[in-house]
Amino acid sequence: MAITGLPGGRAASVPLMGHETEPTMFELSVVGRSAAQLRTTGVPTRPLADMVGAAHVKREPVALADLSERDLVGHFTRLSHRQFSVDLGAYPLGSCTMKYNPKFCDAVAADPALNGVHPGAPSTLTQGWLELLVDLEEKLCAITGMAAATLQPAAGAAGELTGLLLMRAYHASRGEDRRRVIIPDSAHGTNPASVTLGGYEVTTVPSNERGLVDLEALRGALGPDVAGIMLTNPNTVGLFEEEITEIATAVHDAGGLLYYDGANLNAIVGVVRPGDMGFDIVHMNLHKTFATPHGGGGPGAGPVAVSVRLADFLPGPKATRLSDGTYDWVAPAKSIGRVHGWHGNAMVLARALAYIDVHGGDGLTRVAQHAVLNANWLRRRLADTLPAAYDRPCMHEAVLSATALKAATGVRGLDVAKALLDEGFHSPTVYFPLIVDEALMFEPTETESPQTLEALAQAVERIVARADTEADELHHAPHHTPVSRVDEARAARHLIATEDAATR
Amino acid sequence: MAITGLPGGRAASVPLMGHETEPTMFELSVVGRSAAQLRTTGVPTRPLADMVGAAHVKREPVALADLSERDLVGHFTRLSHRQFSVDLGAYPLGSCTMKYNPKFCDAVAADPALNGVHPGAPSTLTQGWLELLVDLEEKLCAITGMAAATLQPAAGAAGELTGLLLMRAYHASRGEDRRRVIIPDSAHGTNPASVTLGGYEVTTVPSNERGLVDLEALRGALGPDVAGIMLTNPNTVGLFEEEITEIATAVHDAGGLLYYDGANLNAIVGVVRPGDMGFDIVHMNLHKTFATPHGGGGPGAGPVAVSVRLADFLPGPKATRLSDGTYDWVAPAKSIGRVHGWHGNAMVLARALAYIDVHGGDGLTRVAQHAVLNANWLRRRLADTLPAAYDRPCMHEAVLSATALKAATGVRGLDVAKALLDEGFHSPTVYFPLIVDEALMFEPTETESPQTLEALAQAVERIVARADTEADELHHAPHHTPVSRVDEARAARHLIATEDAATR
Amino acid sequence: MADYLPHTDEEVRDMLDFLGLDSLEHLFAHIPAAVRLSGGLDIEPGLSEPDVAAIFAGYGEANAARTNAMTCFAGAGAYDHEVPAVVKALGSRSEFVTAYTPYQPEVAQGVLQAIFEYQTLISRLSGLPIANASLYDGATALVEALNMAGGATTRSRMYVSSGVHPHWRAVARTFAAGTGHEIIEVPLVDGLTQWASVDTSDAAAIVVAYPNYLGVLEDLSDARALAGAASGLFIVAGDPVAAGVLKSAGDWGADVFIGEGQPFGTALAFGGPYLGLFACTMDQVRRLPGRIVGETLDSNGRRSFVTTLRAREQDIRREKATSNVCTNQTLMAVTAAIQLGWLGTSGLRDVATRCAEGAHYLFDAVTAVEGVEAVSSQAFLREFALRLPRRASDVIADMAASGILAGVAASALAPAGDPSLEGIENVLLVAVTEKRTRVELDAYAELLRKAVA
Amino acid sequence: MADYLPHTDEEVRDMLDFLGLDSLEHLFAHIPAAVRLSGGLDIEPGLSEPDVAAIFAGYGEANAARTNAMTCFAGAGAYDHEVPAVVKALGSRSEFVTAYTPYQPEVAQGVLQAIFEYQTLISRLSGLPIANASLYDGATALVEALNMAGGATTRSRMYVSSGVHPHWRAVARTFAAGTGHEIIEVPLVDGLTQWASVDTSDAAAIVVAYPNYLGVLEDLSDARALAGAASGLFIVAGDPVAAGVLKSAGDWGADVFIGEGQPFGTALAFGGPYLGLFACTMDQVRRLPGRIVGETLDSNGRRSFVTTLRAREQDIRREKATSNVCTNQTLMAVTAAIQLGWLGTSGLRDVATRCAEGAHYLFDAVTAVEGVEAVSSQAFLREFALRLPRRASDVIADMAASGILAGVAASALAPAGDPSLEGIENVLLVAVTEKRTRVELDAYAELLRKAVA
Ligand SMILES: Cc1ncc(COP(=O)(O)O)c(C=O)c1O
Ligand SMILES: Cc1ncc(COP(=O)(O)O)c(C=O)c1O
Repeated sequence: MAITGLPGGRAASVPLMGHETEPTMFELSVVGRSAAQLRTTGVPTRPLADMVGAAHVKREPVALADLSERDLVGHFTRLSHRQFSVDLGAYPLGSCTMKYNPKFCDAVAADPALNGVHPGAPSTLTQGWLELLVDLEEKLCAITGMAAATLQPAAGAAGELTGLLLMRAYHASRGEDRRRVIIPDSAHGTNPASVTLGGYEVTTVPSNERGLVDLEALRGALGPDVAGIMLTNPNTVGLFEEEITEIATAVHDAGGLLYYDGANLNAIVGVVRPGDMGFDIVHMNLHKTFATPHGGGGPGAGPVAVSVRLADFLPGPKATRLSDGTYDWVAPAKSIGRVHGWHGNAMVLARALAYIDVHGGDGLTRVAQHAVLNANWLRRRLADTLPAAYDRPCMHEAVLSATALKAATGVRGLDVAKALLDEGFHSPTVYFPLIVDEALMFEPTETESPQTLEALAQAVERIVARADTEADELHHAPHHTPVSRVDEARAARHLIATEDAATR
Repeated sequence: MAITGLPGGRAASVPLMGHETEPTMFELSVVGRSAAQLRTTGVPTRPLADMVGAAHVKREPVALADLSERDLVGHFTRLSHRQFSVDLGAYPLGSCTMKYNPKFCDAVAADPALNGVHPGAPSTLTQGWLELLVDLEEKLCAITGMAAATLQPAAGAAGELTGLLLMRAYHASRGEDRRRVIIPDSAHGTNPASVTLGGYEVTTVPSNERGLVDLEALRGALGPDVAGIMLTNPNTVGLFEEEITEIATAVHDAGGLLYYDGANLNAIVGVVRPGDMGFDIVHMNLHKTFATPHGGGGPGAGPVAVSVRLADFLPGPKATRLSDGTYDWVAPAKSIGRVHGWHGNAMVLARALAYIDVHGGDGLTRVAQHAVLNANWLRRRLADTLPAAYDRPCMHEAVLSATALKAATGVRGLDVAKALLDEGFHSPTVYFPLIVDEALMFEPTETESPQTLEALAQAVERIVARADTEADELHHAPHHTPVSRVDEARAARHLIATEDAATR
Repeated sequence: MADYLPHTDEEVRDMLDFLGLDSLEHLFAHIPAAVRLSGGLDIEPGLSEPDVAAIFAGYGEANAARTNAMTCFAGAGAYDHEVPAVVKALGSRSEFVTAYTPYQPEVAQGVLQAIFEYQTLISRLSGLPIANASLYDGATALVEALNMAGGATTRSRMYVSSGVHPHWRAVARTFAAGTGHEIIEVPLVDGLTQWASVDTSDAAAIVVAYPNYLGVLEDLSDARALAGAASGLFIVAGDPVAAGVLKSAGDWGADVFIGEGQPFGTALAFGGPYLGLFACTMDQVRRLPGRIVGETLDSNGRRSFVTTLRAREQDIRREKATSNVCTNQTLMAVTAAIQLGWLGTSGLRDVATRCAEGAHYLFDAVTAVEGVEAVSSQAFLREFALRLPRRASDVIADMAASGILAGVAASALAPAGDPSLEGIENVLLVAVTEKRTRVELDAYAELLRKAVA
Repeated sequence: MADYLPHTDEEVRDMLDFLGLDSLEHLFAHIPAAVRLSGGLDIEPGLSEPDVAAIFAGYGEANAARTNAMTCFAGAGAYDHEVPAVVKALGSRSEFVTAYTPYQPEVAQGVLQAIFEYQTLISRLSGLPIANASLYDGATALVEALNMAGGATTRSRMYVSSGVHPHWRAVARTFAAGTGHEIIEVPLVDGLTQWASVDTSDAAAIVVAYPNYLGVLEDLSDARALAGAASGLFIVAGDPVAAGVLKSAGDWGADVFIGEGQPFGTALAFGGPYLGLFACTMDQVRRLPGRIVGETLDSNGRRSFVTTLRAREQDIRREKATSNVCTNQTLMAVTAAIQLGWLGTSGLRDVATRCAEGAHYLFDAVTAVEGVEAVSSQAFLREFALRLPRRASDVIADMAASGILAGVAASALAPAGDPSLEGIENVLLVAVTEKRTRVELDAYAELLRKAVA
């Protein structure tokens, strides 16, 4: 009797029943199984080599994983039970805006009348989609205070790079060759990376002791070779750049453009508009502010809105309302070209529009108000436990620091973050922004209740209280999770990125 | 600062993060919250008392649970993580046929063109549904070897009672007043309960040492006051009643009718038909054989098929194909009347038809073959560990007994069942059928792979091997689950069936 | 052909070898050849999922009355309420869908706790202290209630208001053939039950609907008093949405509340699966049919939930059980808990109120139409009955052609007629939910005007 | 108005009190008044979900080309494949949908393991040893591959076959403005890249599509040799479905495989979110863009998964990172793993083969139509280009009126024309998936005959 392979129906890896590891789909595979069912077409069969020529035919078929439908379902359902998510509990991961994403928006996106549309179908047959895109663009412009937008960029970083290419095209159109882009030292890593890919050099300006851009340092860094500055406001330490008007004036006076990294738009939506602050280019992370779910790492969408003087450079073609009320694809006059294979992450765009429509202008303002309320409440609530890096009102996220805790007990921010998992909360962002020592960046978002914030605060208090006597246990936290602390160094040292690289 | 109530965003009850209890929705409730969003209708508002009269208006509104949508999602998603299901792993719960239910059948039932149809709409506007019901009835008749069927009964037990009322109507139509219905001592509890509700007295016949109906005892029990016999074949100990023809002849000769409890149809679908065995009335548990999911306890559907002589008595009205090819509701000539508020559990019926269509006649036969193969393999595989109650080939389930284990070690069948949870498997059915001491009834179903069966067998072996030395630990199993062994006696002694009865 | 069986041919051979068998057919060798099926089932070979999907799309298209094609004013016990995406998403989680009865509470706290919450909600809405974990539907809940009354009183005469839904009464009559109960239907006049027309002193049960199937809200005090006088059970068949704003069954002094829970998150679904609601006084708890979930502790003292008072049930008590129900409608009960959690106190009140506002707006508009009159002059909440100058079924057909499902013809519910309702052929039952807009209501009135002109 | 905010008014007041503030507006008091928005956003007030659903239903209805209304023969990089209910059910589980990047591996093994499995599948299909966790789409994967080539060679000339999808080439040109890469497009003749027409000795990269956007399968040996001669990277943009039956990128000697993963379980979705596939040789692993999941152990020695080689990424390496990608398309990658698990070895082979059979059947039928000719005489798998006697867009419009989306007009992909493709206005790209029946193929041929008659 030769029963080989691993059982696809055993649930010992489901935390409900046990803490064993889940076999990979390849370990569960048994040659000869398949769950696939294809439509009966009546099309005559034909040998492949006759159709494509023997030279193209693969000699040995690639072995994928061969599973019964039951085992497929078991495997991925079990994996889902090994995964934390917003729907399970609070996810105060700073800079990521892990708010509750309405199921309604997912339902909208599941409609085959939207998601069953081929992107290459002519505009005459896809008028609904074009209208949707135009409506979204208009609303995003109203929110940002900008003149026009592209919906193509697939995520925030793609939006950044698009924005930098717009900057480049703008300066080039004026015959100017500018080489540097200024970013604050607190910037998100995508900003400097995008600057490089945009063909610019990064000039970093330091933050002052208040966590804000040092205006004098900025003035010093400006010059005729500066193409622009990338800022996020509130910045990555969760503080509003109060001197934004002065910054804008200084940059504009030097002939530069202001780029707004909209990842933090949730703090100010309906309260302040980037355009009114003097920004020329804005990207938005729809997967943050506009509650399109993060998908375990993506997809997102990173539309870029611009002021009038940059509108002609936007990527294209763009969905456009014609004078007769119909819609068509139109390329802006001096378009930098496409930045996406089709029209952007359309289903994400549809979700975001549904979210905007349900909230309306009034609702969006309340989103920002409650997000900022929650963050400030939590910051103040924890003031004696884990002090904020900067002792002043924050916006939608609170950057706390474990420096003192570490000095006193040896317990690091990372330990606190891991111990929070055992308390039933996702960890905050750790060690970002880089300019704050032992940073723990909490972004509760507006969708968590005061009760949840209080429980989170109590959990932090409990952990900090344990630091004196149970430091070692905290160094090894978490203890209740399906796997305990994971050896990241080993993974990098001894790279196993596929089943075939594993020596099983 | 008065933050009262429990946090809706804390995930300490998700087994992924911890083993705390989940608050109830009432504990999470905060007066003033609501997730509801109703359509804008433009209908003028009006005071309730003006509309219905003050006498009818409730004085104090009922307090339900007031939750934000986020907390609602958190709560029920967490509860789902505290729940085992077929999709997570093998569920060899004997007599329940917990096979993998194709997602396709659920998708079919989600179509608003089926599930958005009002049951009181006239037949002219619901022709698709009527056709579907007629098609299903025909296929169920082909499967059972019967002449006609009703689709109204909402579950197996409802089918049983319907069948008994049919029996009653049949005898009454012949002017006969018969009072007793025979059932074997191994019968499922719903059978005797239904007999009582059908207005009959139960006569129990014993099983012989082979686990089958004792033909002589049966003959002895028969008489002119016997209305019929209820059997399931294979019976509840998983064995085929080999003398079924003799049984049928004896009952028919005595003027009685044979009722087939189709809960075990999965063993014989496409192999043997109840009609060919001589049965007059058959109910089917569509939620078992035809893979409509069990829903945590329901819904099911229990259509009843009958031979020609009973067809006129079926509940009605029935969906019927007219000679012009259209469909209408028609009441059978001597119908016993309705047994359901509308037409039965229609969406369950639709799922079952989809399942039948995908499998086809050939596929259904293979279902039975593989179900029986799996059960026999497991029975044999465990022969030295936990012997079968009857040492002969079984059908789709294997009834094992822990009598010897208990005698030797004190470890009971229940302990083995609970310990299996820690091994990553749902328990088998315990202490049923009642005629087997320390019964453990395994029904692996056809959708589990040999690898899963082998792992299940090894898990049983491990548990039995531990019985000698770790009996106490086994008495307290399970140990890895979110709650440990639950005090059932306390629940009954001190009834708390609602939040309001709890003294919190 | 679809294939959900994992076994490869080789594995099948290996397993058969282990059993010492030559073929799959040999597994059935002990079955007498005479009863074995030869030649297979008379059912066509299996098709792939997409092939079957095409067949089912055909069924769907042939349902002209589907709500995504027609505006629904049909009610009569099944209502077109909003079911939001969030409720569908949670209620369809596979842990809830693909589990069975929580026999192993250690790994079934999810379903058990959800049912406990459901029981609490139904208890509160009914104004009665205990509710079970669900029954099949409202009609069979009535049967269970009658059985409870029979058991409690050891009497057999059940006085049922003719305001109870005709299908429910029909179901009660069907099952009475087995229990020997006598169902006495008490007629309506102007929508009100004529209790004075019968002698109820030997009543096992007095059953009344609130509102009744014509939509009418009766004052239940008299019926309650009669039940008390007879020492029978007072059973109220209530609309659970109405229970959000109207006096509860408990307020009216009911011993038993039954109802149809479909309005709480379950689709119209052509009539099923629905949800039978059942609540009662503590006196009757040992006779409560079906499952009950209770709170208890685990061996570590943690709050846990488990099915309880199992001794009532068929698997233990067999022929002496209070009911034969086993598989129930748990998934719908869980869904109802989710939907009610979504609504909350204010949401349920808003739904009920909006239904009433729409119904009264429409009532005013249609009773102003020449030839159309109200069947009853009494108060109603969200549903009313009209007497038309033509057959109701013809009016429905006419209005359907313009995309409106005008209601349910009373004669369709009681094909043999209803002694309580004269001229039943011309009676139309109209229901309005919170989904109906003023534009739709105006369109309805206008179409009806044309249809009866 | 919709309201997903939990706070009651009282709670808001309490929280403000705790902060010593009078109103929510005071939270923003430190923001200069000059930049604060007065009067709120110029966006209408919020609507309820059902209201918004009605608006979106309107958008949907205005899409005549939706696949549930029209039979799809459009391809050009986006294909109408079967996505079974089981894949949708698993891929939409909220744990996968509502998580973010697995920064805390202890509670993210679900996503991490699924990506690990995805990486393995893409590695096997590409014939290359390592794959990343996804990029935005095929077009941006090309850009990343060019950046990798630029980094690996410190050269800047990219020779790109004109058989690469016109949109992808357009995207490459856009981003080259930043990187300073020079994109040299090498023309096609009869669907084959004319490598001999250029001097590639300074190539950082040689890029070729397999099959190319006209559907043609080129022999890649020459291109591979040229890349070798120049010590540039050989980049193959491959159709991942074709990879189920045709030689893999690795078989052809590629250094990098890129592709569009939409065919693996992702809807047509009007072009996104899709899935950028990326695999390469181990030589390039330190330049691999985006996330990589690796296997490791937890502190108890249990196998675990974690994102690894993080030092390449923007959050650590900042301006020196190999790529700026952060949020990627994980959900689509997880879905692709599920879909490939559903297909299995034989299923993917069957899909590819059936596509080919349908495409060849249709090709034979349509090239028999008077006036219709094939653009290329070369081998193809599942897609081909036709030259029509009329403008392709007009033919599409005509056939759409009969319910068939005939394909994609080549001129729509390259509005400014494609130097490689003369008479582009009349060129139609036609794709056939495993879903298309013979009846549909015959109907297509017949409609095309009428449209060009
Ligand atoms: C401040 C900031 N900027 C930019 C980004 C990049 O956005 P994306 O991940 O969508 O590329 C992020 C994302 O985490 C961010 O937090
Ligand atoms: C043998 C047998 N008969 C009857 C039934 C009753 O069926 P249902 O639960 O659908 O009422 C069952 C259900 O478990 C059963 O196993």
